[in-house]
Amino acid sequence: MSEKLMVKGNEAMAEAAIRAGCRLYFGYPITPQSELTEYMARRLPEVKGTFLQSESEVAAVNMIYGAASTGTRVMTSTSSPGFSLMQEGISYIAGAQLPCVFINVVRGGPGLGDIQPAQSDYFQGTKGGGHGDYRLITLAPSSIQEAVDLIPLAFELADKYRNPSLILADGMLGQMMEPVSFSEFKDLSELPDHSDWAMQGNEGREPHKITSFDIDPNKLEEMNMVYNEKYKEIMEKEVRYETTQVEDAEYIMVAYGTMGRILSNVLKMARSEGIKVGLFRPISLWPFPYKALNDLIKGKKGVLTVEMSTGQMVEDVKLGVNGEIPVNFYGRTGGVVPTPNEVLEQLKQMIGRGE
Amino acid sequence: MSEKLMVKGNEAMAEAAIRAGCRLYFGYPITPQSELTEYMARRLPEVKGTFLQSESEVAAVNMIYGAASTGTRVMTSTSSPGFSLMQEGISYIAGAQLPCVFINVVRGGPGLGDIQPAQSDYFQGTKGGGHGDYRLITLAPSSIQEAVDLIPLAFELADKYRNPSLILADGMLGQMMEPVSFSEFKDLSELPDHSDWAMQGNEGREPHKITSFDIDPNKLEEMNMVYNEKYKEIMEKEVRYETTQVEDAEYIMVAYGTMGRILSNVLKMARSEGIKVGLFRPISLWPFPYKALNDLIKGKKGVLTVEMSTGQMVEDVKLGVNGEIPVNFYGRTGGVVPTPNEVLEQLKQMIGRGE
Amino acid sequence: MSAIKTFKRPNALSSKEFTYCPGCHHGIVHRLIAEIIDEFEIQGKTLMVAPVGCSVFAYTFFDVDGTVAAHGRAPAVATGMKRARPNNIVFTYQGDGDLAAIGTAEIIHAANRGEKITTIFINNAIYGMTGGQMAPTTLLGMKTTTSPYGRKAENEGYPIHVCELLKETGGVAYLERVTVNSPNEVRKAKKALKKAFTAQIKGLGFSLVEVLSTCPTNWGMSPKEAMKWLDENMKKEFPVGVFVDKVGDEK
Amino acid sequence: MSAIKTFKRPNALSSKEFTYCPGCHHGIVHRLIAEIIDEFEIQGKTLMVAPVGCSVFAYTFFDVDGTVAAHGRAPAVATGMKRARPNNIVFTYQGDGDLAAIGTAEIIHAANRGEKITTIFINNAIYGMTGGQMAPTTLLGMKTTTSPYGRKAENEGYPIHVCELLKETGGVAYLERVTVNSPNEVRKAKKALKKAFTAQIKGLGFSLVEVLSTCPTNWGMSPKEAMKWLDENMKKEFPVGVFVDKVGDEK
Amino acid sequence: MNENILIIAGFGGQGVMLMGQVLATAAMIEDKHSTWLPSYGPEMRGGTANCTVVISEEMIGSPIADTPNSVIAMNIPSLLKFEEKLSPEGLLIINTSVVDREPSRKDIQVAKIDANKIAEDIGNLRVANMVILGAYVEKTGIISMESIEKAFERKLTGKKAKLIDMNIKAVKAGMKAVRN
Amino acid sequence: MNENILIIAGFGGQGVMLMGQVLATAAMIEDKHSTWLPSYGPEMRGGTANCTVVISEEMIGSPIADTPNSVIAMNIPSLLKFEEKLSPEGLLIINTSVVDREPSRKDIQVAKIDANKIAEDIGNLRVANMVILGAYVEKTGIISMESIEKAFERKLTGKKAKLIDMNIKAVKAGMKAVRN
Amino acid sequence: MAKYYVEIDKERCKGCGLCIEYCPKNVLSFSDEFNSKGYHPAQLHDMENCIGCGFCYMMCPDTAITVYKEKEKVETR
Amino acid sequence: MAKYYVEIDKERCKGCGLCIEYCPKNVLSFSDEFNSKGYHPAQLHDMENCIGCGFCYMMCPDTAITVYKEKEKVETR
Ligand SMILES: Cc1ncc(C[n+]2csc(CCOP(=O)(O)OP(=O)(O)O)c2C)c(N)n1
Ligand SMILES: Cc1ncc(C[n+]2csc(CCOP(=O)(O)OP(=O)(O)O)c2C)c(N)n1
Ligand code: SF4
Ligand code: SF4
Ligand code: SF4
Ligand code: SF4
Repeated sequence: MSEKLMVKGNEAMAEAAIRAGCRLYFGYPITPQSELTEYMARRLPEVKGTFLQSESEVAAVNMIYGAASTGTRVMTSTSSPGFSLMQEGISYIAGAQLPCVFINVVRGGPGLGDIQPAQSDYFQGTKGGGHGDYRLITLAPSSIQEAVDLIPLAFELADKYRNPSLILADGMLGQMMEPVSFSEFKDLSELPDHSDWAMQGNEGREPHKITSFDIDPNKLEEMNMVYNEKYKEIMEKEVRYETTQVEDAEYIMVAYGTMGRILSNVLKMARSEGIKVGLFRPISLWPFPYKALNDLIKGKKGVLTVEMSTGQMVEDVKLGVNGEIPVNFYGRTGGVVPTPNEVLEQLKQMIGRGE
Repeated sequence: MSEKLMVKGNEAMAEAAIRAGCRLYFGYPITPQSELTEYMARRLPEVKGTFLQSESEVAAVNMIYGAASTGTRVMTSTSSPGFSLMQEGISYIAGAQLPCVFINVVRGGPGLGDIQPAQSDYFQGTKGGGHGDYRLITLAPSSIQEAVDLIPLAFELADKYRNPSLILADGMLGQMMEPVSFSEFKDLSELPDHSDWAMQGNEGREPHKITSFDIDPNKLEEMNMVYNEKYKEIMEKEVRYETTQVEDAEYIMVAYGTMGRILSNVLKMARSEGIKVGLFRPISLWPFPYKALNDLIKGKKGVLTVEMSTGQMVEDVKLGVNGEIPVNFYGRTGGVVPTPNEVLEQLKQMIGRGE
Repeated sequence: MSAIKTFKRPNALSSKEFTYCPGCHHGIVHRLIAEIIDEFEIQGKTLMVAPVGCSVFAYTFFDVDGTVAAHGRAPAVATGMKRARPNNIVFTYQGDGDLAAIGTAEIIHAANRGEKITTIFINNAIYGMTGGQMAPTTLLGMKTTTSPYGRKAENEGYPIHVCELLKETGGVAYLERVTVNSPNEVRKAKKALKKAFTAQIKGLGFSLVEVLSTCPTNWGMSPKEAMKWLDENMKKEFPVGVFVDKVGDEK
Repeated sequence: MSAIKTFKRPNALSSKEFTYCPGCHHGIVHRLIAEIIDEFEIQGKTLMVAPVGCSVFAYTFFDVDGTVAAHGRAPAVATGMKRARPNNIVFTYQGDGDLAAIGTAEIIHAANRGEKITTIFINNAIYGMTGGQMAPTTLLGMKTTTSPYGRKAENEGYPIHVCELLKETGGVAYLERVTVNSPNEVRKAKKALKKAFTAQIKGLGFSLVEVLSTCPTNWGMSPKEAMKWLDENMKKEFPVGVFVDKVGDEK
Repeated sequence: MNENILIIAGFGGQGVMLMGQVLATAAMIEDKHSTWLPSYGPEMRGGTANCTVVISEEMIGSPIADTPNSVIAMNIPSLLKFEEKLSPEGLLIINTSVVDREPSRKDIQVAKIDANKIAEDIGNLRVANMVILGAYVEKTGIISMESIEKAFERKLTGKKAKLIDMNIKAVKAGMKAVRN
Repeated sequence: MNENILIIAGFGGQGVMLMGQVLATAAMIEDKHSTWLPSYGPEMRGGTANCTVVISEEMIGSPIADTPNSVIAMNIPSLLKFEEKLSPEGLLIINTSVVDREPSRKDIQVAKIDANKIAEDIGNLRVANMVILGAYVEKTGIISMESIEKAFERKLTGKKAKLIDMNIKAVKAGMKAVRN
Repeated sequence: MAKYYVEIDKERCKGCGLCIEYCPKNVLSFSDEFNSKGYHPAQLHDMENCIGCGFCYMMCPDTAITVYKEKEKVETR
Repeated sequence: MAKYYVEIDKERCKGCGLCIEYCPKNVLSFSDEFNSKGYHPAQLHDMENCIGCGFCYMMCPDTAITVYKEKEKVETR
């Protein structure tokens, strides 16, 4: 690990990707993630990598498709509207089973919206904003250090399952600075070369075909069953979450990413007032930790889900809680970030209502 | 109502839109919905309407944005990959509160997939495949006649709530023929002119501004709250569904669209074997009939959800059932349509398992 | 201009202060458009489509019905409007990232269809709003935040010439490249804009005026230096002039 | 061609039967590409990107590593491949709907960047796979399922001239429009394709060959009639010839 | 459910789609419920095309079925593909002018008809499909000739109207050919 | 939680962002937890910019806060916007060279400093921000001068390295100016 | 004994007739039999006059044609 | 008593200096005061020599300038 450095989230994520062995980046500028693109433009040539600014996000996602189909470690980053434009391409990438990493530094929506932090792209990331039965391995860091640590994992999971990964961040994580230490540079010779399936030239072997297409529905269903088996395995093995002071808690707060770290303040404030509350923070949004949450809430009095949206993850929380105890929701949206005080207020009200 | 005619689903939907007063269509060909586009190209000039084939689905959705912002009744249609390309534009349209109608004649996915019927775009339609907190009023017809009847409703709801509507069909509904009778032509002078908000020239009034944008997060949140109030009202007033033989049923089958009509065969077969089963068919997928379903399943033994996907609506079914009774799922995907016999088999197995 | 030699803010502009940086040419072009709307007396039926870019707020700067399109899609949005309401005057205002990068397909097809709309294209060789990234029009060797070592043809290709491309499409009625780098050039630019709007009013087809503009902030220069740099560098790469004129001269 | 005057199926083709209609030119062009891959002995390092269109299955017709891109995005996909593996030979194969409609931005920017890829562009003036809708290259007056009364410039604009557009971008190394309407034209077409691949092999930049082709099925003609129609109508609108040649002549 | 489920299959150019549409339309004219579902997509090109027609007294749930009770095979691939799906006692109609093979199943009824020849005698090879339709109608009695004629009037309009008589002739010839 | 929450606000060109980064970096050097969060977006242009710096002994949850316990106002709009947010007993530092107004609240401590003048005396108006940083450090004692110097060494590298001395001078001058 | 021989893959052939159309010696024609796709494939009816120009090969969209010199096949790469 | 008068909206002015740069008579200059955005707005320091050419108006990106003929404002549309 490197010494601690004060780094902007966007730049830290870019550096982490490079240290994870990513030497190829395609992307298009958009606030609040542009510093990531710009860092790559500066840094990649220094490490013999290739940076290319695409003409659009539609082009970017298809460049990713092309690069990933050669088995090369590759990534892109964008923010909400840009990620929407990538949906067709992402569906193709998932269907063609290509490993690659996406970063969505979410901003307020819908439409042009604004450029402030938000969590209103949860459905898009976890349920599939594109067409068809596919999933993205979706990881949500709550600090720059965690982002830097999750990025190599995102690449490894993408390779292991031949499935795209998504880092779901937000404008605050992208724009803020905090101390972070980086892992060492990955030895490029250790990267999987994927020569068993990738398009690298068929000298001395049968040609490799990369596709999400089969005109015969039975064959296409077989392809879907292959994805589905993967997804089942991922749901079993790759669930990640963090709990804080849940053991003696009567109430559980659930939040992810930036909201999750802010709730750690609320937790301290509430506990200092003697309120028995705990925090459940999903790190993998897909696969969502349904079972862990369900085990956790046994015997608790209620759940408060807090999001920077009008309520998206709360549906997964309800699926996890499965009607066993009340699930409440508090959210701000459009780029407004709930402050610890207002969330504490909500928590007290909910307890007051005896939920 | 016209005399019964034998019409292809795609063409029937187009004719229904024209009779509902739609004289403006922008779209891009894609199987299995191209006959809808082609019918519009043929028919609109006959009724002094305007047809334009756009250069892409991205262009199409933005042409819709422009036309709808003038308060003109307008629509487009596409199939899965094309609908994915429209996600950014749809998010803008929802944010700018523009009334218009989308038709997605769903095919097998993900990616290029195939061109056979599927229901694997449920999440994309109902949860928002685009970025931000927005919703589409999503209606799912199970027969050509129902499609023809739902299309005027889709336009009316879009106007009433200033929100885009989506008709979620599939390749079977688009390609098959069955007898259908059309309602009379709507008198164009009865269409709402939307002159109170639309862009029509500010002669003698303050300029109208149409936007999904506000750089100030507090103002953007206010805009979101306006949408949210609408959504609440829609969830209260616009829930639609159909039930068959549910009263004495011990088990409930849930399916929508094409799958719903196929289950009506299964229902007959099962009943003829003395199996007490009923059918719940959501017609509005958003707003989803959570409460109606929850009321319905009280005292039943189990639910079987059947979809032409690996399981998407089943999450809403579970949210509706809220853990009160077991929810089972059976699905085929990639363009494969479950036959009545195989579903009956599944039903029996589930009952056998005593769920 | 009105009979008496007097200069004042045109009515077609709202009272809002522009959000542009000091010396940015966006403001000059806004004023020219507004003057033409006044002179043609079309304020009451003009619809404007702003882009995503520094001019994203432009739909609030003009006192006409206005909207902001998704990044790059203004020509498609304008097409939808014009097809819905052929009697309105519809214009789009776009930057080089918006029009020449992500919006390439939309502008080419709108031009080729001869959509009866007018596009004002601000070419400042950079992405302004997002903080100075490379644009398709960025000059070779020019340093931007995404071409930090200077744009190289080998990696990033060549500056795109929008007028030269569009002149190859069938539907263009008026097409000119201008500058607003001096009072005299401002006058010429206004004449070009007038012809562009005339093309639409006469229903001749698609019209576009490209304005070479400064971005002092992201070029890292003073407004003065920026205009000098434009004179010495941009005009060489992007020669001003008329590319298509089906309007002819008014008497 | 090999010393002995003998003609047989090139090795670079897989054994799969083409899925094209009787008399469709797609098949002729496939064979020419395969012959060149054989002659240049690059089969082992060639990567092919098929489009969405009737040639969607093309990635299975060639015995090289292959994929199918999203509709219109083949140049972006090929860019991703070539940037990842500069030593491979990458070519895309696209129809006119794929390349000149939805894929307009991708082809223009790939050409402008001078991506070292080769694109084979099949211009049959119609959307074949989806059943005969209007293409951007559809001739004026031509009836298609989405221009049932004949294409009108007033509403649908003009046939797009891809080579004429692309010649205005900086990165093109070879650009030619050909036909395969007779044995002699087939020979010329092959020469053009050879030069296009040579441009890539020599690293000179982007290369594209446009082939005017028939779609007997959707034109509603016999293969013979279709070729006559192409001679008499398409060649007038789309003159064959070399637009850019930075390759020069081999000795 | 007493649904009549028919699959018609043949080469692209043999007019199998129109046969099915005429039948479904005729059923509608008799106020029956009917659906017509085509195979679709590029694979139709050259390859074989087929459509499924369901006719019933009640509302029709599934327009597809795993076990049709009638199959019309206009070419060999269609025979190979659909004979096995046919329900026991089901009706298989074969166009012997193109299909020079025997069906393998013994638990079904088979009707053979030299449709191309009959059509040529009538004077137009292209109505071979309607000859076979006639055979099907005769064998099943599912639809009246009158309704078929009405269906033609709806389907063949404008320039095609003059073809109606020839098509009716073909249907009748087909009926006659299998009458015994 | 004993978190120090500081908001620094001023015109775009006044270097408020760098001030915050130097402070947060210095805190990191002292193995404290710290976060720096800027206002961002086009509205910064011309308008006012601000950043929030949180320094704490414990892990920092929220990098934003509704009630900062210190505010540095480099111009009038910033004073108007942030004075009210300040917590009771909070510290307000005003750059009097630009802000010719009195704060309205009485329940806070106020430190005024003629930063531009002091900076000009040192020889460079552009270090006025560091003069004020000095005042803040002096008033709060939150960070040692040594850590500030180390922070400069990290932030001002390459061509900018030669500016380090001048910046240190400015900080010290600021400290002196508010010492009493 | 002819110097050239044209072999036509009946199953690949779709009966488009281009080879027949462009054969300078008119040695090709349609056969009466159907192939399994239902097409009448092309055939060489007049071997004697085939000059091995390869025009049929060049124009065949379905790579159904191979042209040989001499009776016995000459291996080519 | 001058024939022309240039009015500069201090709050709109961003001190870019283009009017000053292009004034053929050099009658414009920066004022020392700040406006609320922190800019030094332009001012007319030599009314006598203003010829009312409108160059400053034409070059002003922020529509901060109005040029009047005569002292009293002339109404224009
Ligand atoms: C889909 C999408 N991608 C990217 C962005 C971010 N973005 C906003 S403006 C812009 C480019 C602005 O540059 P230009 O068009 O040249 O206009 P300027 O700001 O220079 O006037 C970009 C990339 C966006 N808003 N939406
Ligand atoms: C995003 C998307 N839109 C539309 C389609 C449907 N589609 C498939 S091929 C095609 C056009 C084919 O025409 P062309 O590119 O000219 O190739 P051809 O079939 O004529 O060889 C279209 C519109 C698609 N597959 N994906
Ligand atoms: S950033 Fe550039 S283009 Fe944008 S307002 Fe400032 S000067 Fe103008
Ligand atoms: S439809 Fe046209 S382009 Fe497609 S295969 Fe048939 S003839 Fe060729
Ligand atoms: S050209 Fe080929 S496909 Fe056509 S008829 Fe001759 S052999 Fe058959
Ligand atoms: S040109 Fe306008 S903004 Fe610039 S200094 Fe002059 S008055 Fe101010």
